Amino acid sequence: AGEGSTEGGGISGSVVADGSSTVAPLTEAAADFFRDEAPDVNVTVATSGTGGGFAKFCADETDISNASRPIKDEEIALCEDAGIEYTEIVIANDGLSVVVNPENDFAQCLTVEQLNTIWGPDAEGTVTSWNQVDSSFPDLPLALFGAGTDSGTFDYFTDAINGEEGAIRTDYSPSEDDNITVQGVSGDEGAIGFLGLSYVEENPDAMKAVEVDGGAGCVAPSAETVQDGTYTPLGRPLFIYVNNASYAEKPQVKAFVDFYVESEAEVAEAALFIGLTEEQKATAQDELATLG
Amino acid sequence: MRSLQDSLAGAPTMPLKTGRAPGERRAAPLVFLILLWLSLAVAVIFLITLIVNIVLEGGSRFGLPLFTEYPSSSPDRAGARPAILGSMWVIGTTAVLTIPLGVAAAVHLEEFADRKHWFNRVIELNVQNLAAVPSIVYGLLALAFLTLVGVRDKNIVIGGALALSLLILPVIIIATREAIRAVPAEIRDGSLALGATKWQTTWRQVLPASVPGIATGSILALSRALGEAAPLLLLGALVFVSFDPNGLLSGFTTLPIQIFNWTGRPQEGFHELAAAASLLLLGLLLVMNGLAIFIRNRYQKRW
Amino acid sequence: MFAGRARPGEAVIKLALRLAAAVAMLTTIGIVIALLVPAIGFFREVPVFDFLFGDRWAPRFADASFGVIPLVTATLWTTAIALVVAVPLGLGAAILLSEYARPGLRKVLKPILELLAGVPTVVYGLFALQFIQATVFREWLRLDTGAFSVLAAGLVMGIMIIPTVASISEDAMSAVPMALRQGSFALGANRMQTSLRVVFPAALSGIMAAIVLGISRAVGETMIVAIAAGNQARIVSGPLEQGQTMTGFIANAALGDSRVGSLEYDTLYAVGLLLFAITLIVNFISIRLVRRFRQAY
Amino acid sequence: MATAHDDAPMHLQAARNGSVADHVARPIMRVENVDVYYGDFRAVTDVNLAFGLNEITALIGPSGCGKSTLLRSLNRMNDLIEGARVEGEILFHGENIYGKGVDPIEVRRRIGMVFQKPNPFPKSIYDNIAYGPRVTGMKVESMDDLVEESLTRAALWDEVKDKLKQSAIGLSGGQQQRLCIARAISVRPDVILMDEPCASLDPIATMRIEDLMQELRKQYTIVIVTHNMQQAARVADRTAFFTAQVSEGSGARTGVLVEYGTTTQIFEDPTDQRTEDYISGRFG
Amino acid sequence: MATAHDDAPMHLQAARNGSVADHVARPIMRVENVDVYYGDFRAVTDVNLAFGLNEITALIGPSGCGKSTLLRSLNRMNDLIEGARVEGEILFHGENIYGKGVDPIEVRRRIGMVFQKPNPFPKSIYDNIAYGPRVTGMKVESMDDLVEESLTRAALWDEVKDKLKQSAIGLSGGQQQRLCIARAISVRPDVILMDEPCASLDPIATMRIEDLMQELRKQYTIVIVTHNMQQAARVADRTAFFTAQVSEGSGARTGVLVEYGTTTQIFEDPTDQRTEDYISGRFG
Ligand SMILES: Nc1ncnc2c1ncn2[C@@H]1O[C@H](COP(=O)(O)OP(=O)(O)OP(=O)(O)O)[C@@H](O)[C@H]1O
Ligand SMILES: Nc1ncnc2c1ncn2[C@@H]1O[C@H](COP(=O)(O)OP(=O)(O)OP(=O)(O)O)[C@@H](O)[C@H]1O
Ligand SMILES: [Mg+2]
Ligand SMILES: [Mg+2]
Ligand SMILES: O=P([O-])([O-])[O-]
Repeated sequence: AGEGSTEGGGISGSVVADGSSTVAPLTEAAADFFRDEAPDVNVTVATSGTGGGFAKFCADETDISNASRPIKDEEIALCEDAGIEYTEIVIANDGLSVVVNPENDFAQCLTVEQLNTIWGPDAEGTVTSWNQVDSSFPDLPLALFGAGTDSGTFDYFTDAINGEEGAIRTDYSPSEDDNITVQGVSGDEGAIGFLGLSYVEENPDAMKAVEVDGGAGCVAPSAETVQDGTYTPLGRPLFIYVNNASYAEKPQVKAFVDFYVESEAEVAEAALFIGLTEEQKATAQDELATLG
Repeated sequence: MRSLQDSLAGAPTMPLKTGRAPGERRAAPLVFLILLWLSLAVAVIFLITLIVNIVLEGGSRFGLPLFTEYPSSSPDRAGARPAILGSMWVIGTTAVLTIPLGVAAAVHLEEFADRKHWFNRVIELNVQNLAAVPSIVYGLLALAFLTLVGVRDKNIVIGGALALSLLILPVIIIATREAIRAVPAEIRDGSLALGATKWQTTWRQVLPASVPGIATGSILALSRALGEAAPLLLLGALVFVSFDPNGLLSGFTTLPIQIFNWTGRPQEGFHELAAAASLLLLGLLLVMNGLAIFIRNRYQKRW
Repeated sequence: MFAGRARPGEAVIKLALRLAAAVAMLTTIGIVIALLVPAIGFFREVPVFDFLFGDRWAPRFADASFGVIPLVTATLWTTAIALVVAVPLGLGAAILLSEYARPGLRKVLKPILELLAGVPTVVYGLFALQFIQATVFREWLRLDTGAFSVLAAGLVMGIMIIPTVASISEDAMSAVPMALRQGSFALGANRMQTSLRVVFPAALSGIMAAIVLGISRAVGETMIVAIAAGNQARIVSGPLEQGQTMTGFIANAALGDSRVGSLEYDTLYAVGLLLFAITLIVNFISIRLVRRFRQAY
Repeated sequence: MATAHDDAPMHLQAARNGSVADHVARPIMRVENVDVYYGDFRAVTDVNLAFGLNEITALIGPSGCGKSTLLRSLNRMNDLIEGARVEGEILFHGENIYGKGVDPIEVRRRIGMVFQKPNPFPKSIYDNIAYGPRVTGMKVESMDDLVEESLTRAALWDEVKDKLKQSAIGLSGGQQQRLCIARAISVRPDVILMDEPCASLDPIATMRIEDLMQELRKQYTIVIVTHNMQQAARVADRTAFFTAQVSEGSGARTGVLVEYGTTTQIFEDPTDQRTEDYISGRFG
Repeated sequence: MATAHDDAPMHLQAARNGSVADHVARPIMRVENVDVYYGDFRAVTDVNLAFGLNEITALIGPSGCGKSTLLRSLNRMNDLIEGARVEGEILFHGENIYGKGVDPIEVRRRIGMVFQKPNPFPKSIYDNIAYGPRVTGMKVESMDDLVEESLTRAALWDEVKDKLKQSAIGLSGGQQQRLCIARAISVRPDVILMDEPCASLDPIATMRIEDLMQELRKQYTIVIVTHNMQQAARVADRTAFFTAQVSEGSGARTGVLVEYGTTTQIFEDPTDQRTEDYISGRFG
């Protein structure tokens, strides 16, 4: 066993990954690059959402589970019941961005309280206009878009903004497909939505990210602010969970995961994410070494 | 009544050159005809707009890499190779599963079934009903079935083919029945009167004569299956596949799903790729429809 | 003298054919069971009444509720809009093809029309979202509408089902005996009068069947509405609003993943069952109509 | 009349020169040198005929000799068949119905038609009759009266007067055919063309239609195609016998008018051998 | 023969009791008290007939009187029509073809059929002829010889011998019909049933088929349905005249055998008024 990319040559077999649609582009990029190393390994990356991914992962249906939030207690229990042992690896960083329509020139920076006003379960049916968020804002109807309920993004956002996972007003447009959120936000002047930073960077004309005030002033999402931890509370790590048994017994899984961690920087760049800090990368490699 | 005299005078009481002012009665039919052409024109203009739109967006991406490259996180090096192969695998499997089954069912209903028997009446009603069942319901059915038989990864070629086969089976049965029905009774009578059995008549006379109709119907049904996304979505076919599918149990994705996937990406380059793949899919459908029309016109006998 | 020869092969073949036909029945039974079992699980948790008549659809939120009315209203809107497009245009095309076009022209026009039904629905969906809604409605017409609308989805769906309506109506009209047209022409009627007053009424039940089949197509169409109608399950009160249809919900839910046996999974099937029931009813009406038109002359 | 160097039989010569046609006392329609084509195929050639006012003229001949084709060209019903084309002139009251500016719709109104198979519209009896006047925009004082008059003339009124609102499809075959005749009458044509109007009827219904024709001829000119020679003998004033001639070169079969004369002459004293063969049942 | 309390005409009585049928010298088939039903509808009732070996029997009568229905029941082609049912007995060489254990496939091989419209298979001329022997599993020494023999008997060999591999669809109507006769012969039947075999042919082709029938009758027994009385008069040894009887109660029309006898007797000296009316062209 080694981590050398050259050893991939003779390996074959399949690697099955599922889970977060946010993380999927990372794993896909890794699979893409890995094909040059081990053309006979078949990597599939499905996108059931973080929660859906864990459900399959704990049913031993997948080798790797992509996650945009840490595994939950009930999911841990599920895996334990099934006798699945796993290892959590932070694979990249993301800034969960709050976006508005490009025409919107008033909401430059929103505090966590203001976001809670907009998105909290109590807002359902009552908070319908921007001026209810801040009286200086115009009387423009709110149109809300965001991640679907199966996603880690949803869990993470609701937890960070509304204080409880899954607690959110229901009269917004949830979608598992983030591009639909892009379409929605770009198509409505009063729109607000939340999604991964990559979408913001790729669609500068369609929407713009607002700065978030988590108590320490307004911070815009970017590689630096995420990596240095100032973009709170919406800066977040992204994970992959590796099935220990798969890693030990399937050489192609081991080769793939090793390759993935090794080339995280290129992978993150290709997938438009923020790479790991030195520290994070070292931790990841240590984790693998213990599995080795 | 006109008098005899008038008639004898050799001149019609009213000229045949319309006795009415021009335009008085001509306007309505003309407007009507224009409206008719307009309804067709709207549809055709729509189709053209759609195609032009796709060509404008994806035309530049329509090239060899689309066919040879694997999906990638970078739109510049991405292609639809696994999706194209996946579509071929799934549609091929669907064809192998459905055509013999559909033709056999149609032959039973058309040539052998006692139409008064409840069993056959129920089947007939069923076939008609199934043809109108939404495709997504077939996805639900396939999902439930695969779960029941304990398949873990539902996104396999045979699973997709199962969903699509059930979806187009009624279409093929109906098309085949029509083709069989178009074979004149005289041919059957001629064969039977010679002492041929019913099956001999079916196999040697009726089926050969209805091959063009069956082929036409099957191609059209398969082209429908080729464009379907919804049922496969339910089986989890929205995946990143970076290898060539290589068997019935292999994972796969298909062109429509790949298109759907790409349009969900943030990068504009993927949207262009999606348009290019749409172009490819449209081209394939055009070829299949063209083939069906060719067969229909060339081989279908006018009895 | 006429003693029969044993033909065991034929008996086997006949049995095989019969079994093949039975697959159709098995499929229906399969659908019913596949939908019913999870749906029963669903209705154990959610009363049927709350499902059918509740006006808030939020199945996967912390504060869940399962009133299907919002999905139904969106489905009704998209279907109605599709029909408003497809019925006049489809019938116009059908009359043109069956009553006016010479065989040569027909041979060209019909396949072109049929192409509309062959365009993949994903492609239609994107066209509805990116061109019809974004460019035409918002940019050109400056309509007061968001990123999605039931109008854009319904419109495109209408175009998609034109061939369905046109082709079956045309069959019905072509089946009207030539003799009736000749009778009309011989009385000095023109083509419009003959088409509208003789052929159309004579083919009416077939035309109705075509429309009804169009309805079931529209109700069951998935990708167009999933992409272009919107994803927010709310009661739709105008064509420019967005809304999630029944099929849109199923497709969207399928993008995520639900564990077998979970309420989320069962919800999928409960909506599927409702969808199936609606198309089944609509379809029975259509079959009835077709049967009547077969007996007409 | 026949020129010496022409070896065609006498009567054909005569027909060609229109002389037999001239014998028709008061011609309301004249067919002059008419050829009818379907695309390249010449179905009928060189027909010269005249139809006398208030006479019944029968067209007889074996199957495929072009009787229906010729009949349909008399009121431009052939226009509706793709590729069908008429050469020569068909004069109605002296005016060529294929002339420039002639409205075929008006031609058909003036020259009605009844078909082999009764073809009532799937509407009520009343609406079947009212249809023609309505679509042609006829100025009618009372539609009810017109319907009654037409049905009475077609000898159907008594049978249907109590069920005018019922569907015409429910009538018997013979009644349906009389309804079609009533329908043809309703737009006040001068001529009624009938293409084997009794072919699908039973003997009793046939008899009624034949009686009706005798009645109608007092006001209308009737041209009837029939396969049934006895029928021609019973009802027609004049009879034209057609047959199909096989061209030696191409083997194409073209309908020609063999002989035209009073019915008595044609049946009792045919001049042409082919007519005699046909009449005596030697073929057909 | 007629019982005193029965008021049916004499000859019908006779037929009913089978006595006329008995006059047929060497009957190969006998129809005894046959009724044919389509579901509840009785299309033909109470027919008694016999067909003589190597004779031609013509069935004539107006349209719808059940001639085709009866003919199809003679070789169980009616079995194929849903709801069709035969009551009574049809004996072939004394054996009831509707008897238990009888294989209808074998019946049809022994009693061949030629239809109104020529119906060659869309195959080559050769394959059209070879089809029957192949499907019936006939032991054939040389298929080529059998094809030649069948075509020769049907008087078609000379015309097609150079194009046996060409599609039969390309033949003319008359040739197609002779091909169908050759096809019927190929499986060596005893009886050939013909349902208006010349109805769609021209006079010359008709004549050829009639000549052919005279030829064939040396080896086969022929039953022919025809609308053309002259044809019956020309070719048939015996003629059976049918008509449709309208039942007073229900108004249903049922075919009955009116009269059966030698062709000369039927045409020259019919005993029944209805036969006479029909023969003399008073209806039909
Ligand atoms: N619509 C058509 N297109 C091409 N050819 C036609 C058409 N109608 C008739 N013909 C041909 O024209 C010829 C004359 O046909 P027509 O129907 O006038 O004969 P007919 O004397 O009325 O025969 P029948 O007694 O069988 O009605 C035939 O050879 C026929 O095949
Ligand atoms: N398949 C059938 N189903 C029901 N009724 C039928 C069927 N075939 C014929 N008939 C009816 O049976 C009666 C006799 O029909 P048949 O065809 O035997 O008459 P035909 O004497 O051969 O007439 P034609 O001279 O017109 O051929 C008719 O009333 C007809 O409507
Ligand atoms: Mg005719
Ligand atoms: Mg018959
Ligand atoms: O797809 P998610 O990363 O939002 O779970």
